[in-house]
Amino acid sequence: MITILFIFLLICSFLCLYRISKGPSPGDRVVGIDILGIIVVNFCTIITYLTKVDFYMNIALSWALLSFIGTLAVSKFLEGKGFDE
Amino acid sequence: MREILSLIFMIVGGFFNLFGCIGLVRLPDIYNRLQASTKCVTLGTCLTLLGMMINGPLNSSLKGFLCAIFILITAPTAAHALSRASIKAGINLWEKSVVNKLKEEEK
Amino acid sequence: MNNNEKGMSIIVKTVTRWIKGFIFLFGLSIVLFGHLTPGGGFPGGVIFAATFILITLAFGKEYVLKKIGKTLASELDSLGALLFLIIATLGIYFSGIFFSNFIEKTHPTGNFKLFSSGIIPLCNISIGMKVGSCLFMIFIIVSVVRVIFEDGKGKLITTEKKDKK
Amino acid sequence: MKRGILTFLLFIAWIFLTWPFGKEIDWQVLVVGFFISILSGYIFGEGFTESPHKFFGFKRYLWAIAYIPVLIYWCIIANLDVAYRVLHPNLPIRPGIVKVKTRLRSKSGLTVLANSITLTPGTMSVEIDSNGYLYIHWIYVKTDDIEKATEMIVRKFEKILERIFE
Repeated sequence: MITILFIFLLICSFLCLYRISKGPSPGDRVVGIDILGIIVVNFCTIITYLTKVDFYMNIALSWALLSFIGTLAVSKFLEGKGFDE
Repeated sequence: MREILSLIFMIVGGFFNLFGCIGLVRLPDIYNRLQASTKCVTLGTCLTLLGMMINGPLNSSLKGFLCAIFILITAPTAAHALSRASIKAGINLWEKSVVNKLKEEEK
Repeated sequence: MNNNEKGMSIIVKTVTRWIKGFIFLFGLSIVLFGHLTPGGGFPGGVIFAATFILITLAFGKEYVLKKIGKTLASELDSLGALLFLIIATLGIYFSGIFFSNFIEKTHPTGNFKLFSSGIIPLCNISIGMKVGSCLFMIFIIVSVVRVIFEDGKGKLITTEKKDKK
Repeated sequence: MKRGILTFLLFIAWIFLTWPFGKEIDWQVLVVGFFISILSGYIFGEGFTESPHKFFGFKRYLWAIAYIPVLIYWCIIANLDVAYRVLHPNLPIRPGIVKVKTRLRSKSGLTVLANSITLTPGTMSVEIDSNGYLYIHWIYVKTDDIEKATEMIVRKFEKILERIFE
């Protein structure tokens, strides 16, 4: 069962990579990167489920946080403002 | 019993993730893509975390709870910021779109 | 719809207001548990810097420069480096070896607690201060200072100065 | 008082993050957590909330608990809806941006409303106005009238959110 789940998540990652490489506008690429960040959280969760070791959840939290900040920064850049205003 | 329940939740979460990513590829426009992928991937991740929380040590269950709340708050916010920035950057809607109140207001 | 508003939209501002304290607490926990779990001074410092970068992105630079100015950031930066050096030098004073662990440790086979590893948490805290304030200063300097060209020669200005005029 | 509220919430988050009540209570973690939650509550406390007296109304918590099943129900409906639209070979979509009006005034209420709209069937909040107007991207536009769209999108959350945040 866990193997099926891994295969699903791998397909998800490759679909996101397709969108990142193909996307016509910069916004499309950023959507792909944002979704890929949340897929990584899924991977960390499954590894926590398999190994019963709790510090993989720390990695998941940090990854979600940094992905959120990166998306905000790129969207502010697309909006046409500087980072400081 | 708990193992079977958690496996069911995780498989359903994986299906929702897959639907979100198929939507990311198939839909024609950045706004539609953002909508489908944000909804599906958020609920799929929360279901995967719930499956881990049911059958896991207490430490990782509590951290998973915090992670689920964090993703429920931040993923819609990131989608809102990105769509607003795309509107400001002048990326148009799909050509078969029906109505655009935002553009009518600006005229 | 008003484009003159500082920062991003109201939703991003409110979410930032809610979660900034929790992000800072998460960074502190990564620094303090650096000897028990993966993490330590550098990742914790990056998360400290990420908190202030998030506030700068959401609210604009006045809000964050009022709270932690460039002088305070550089003072924290120097203080972190100095603390790290003082801890290392105290090792020479107590046992004759640079960086020796002079605080008593519990036995490695016992239970690992928060204060069971001597000077390693203190080193982690000083590295976290150093890295966090230094990354924040890099971000502020890159985003605030701009170069304008007047009459063919480059001139370095900051937008802080421009606001005062 | 704002700082006190944030300190309390941060201490709960610290206990969730590092569960100290294992076989025996780990007092070192508790004491360190108390001090660092005071520290970060002091640094970030003043901007945390704008109206701290709303934290002491007991009825608001009951309504907040009642809000969770509503959100979960609409969330699952939204995901099935997206799955239907994505897997259908003809892509039955008719997108557009509509305008709705809300009665909520407080910033927290507007934020929760916008995030809930993003998670529910076929809608995503794009732009927010200072007068209480929201611009919604709808994947299958049924009407472009303001009143009808408000009735269909916003009403189901607004009735509960008014009791929580106003």
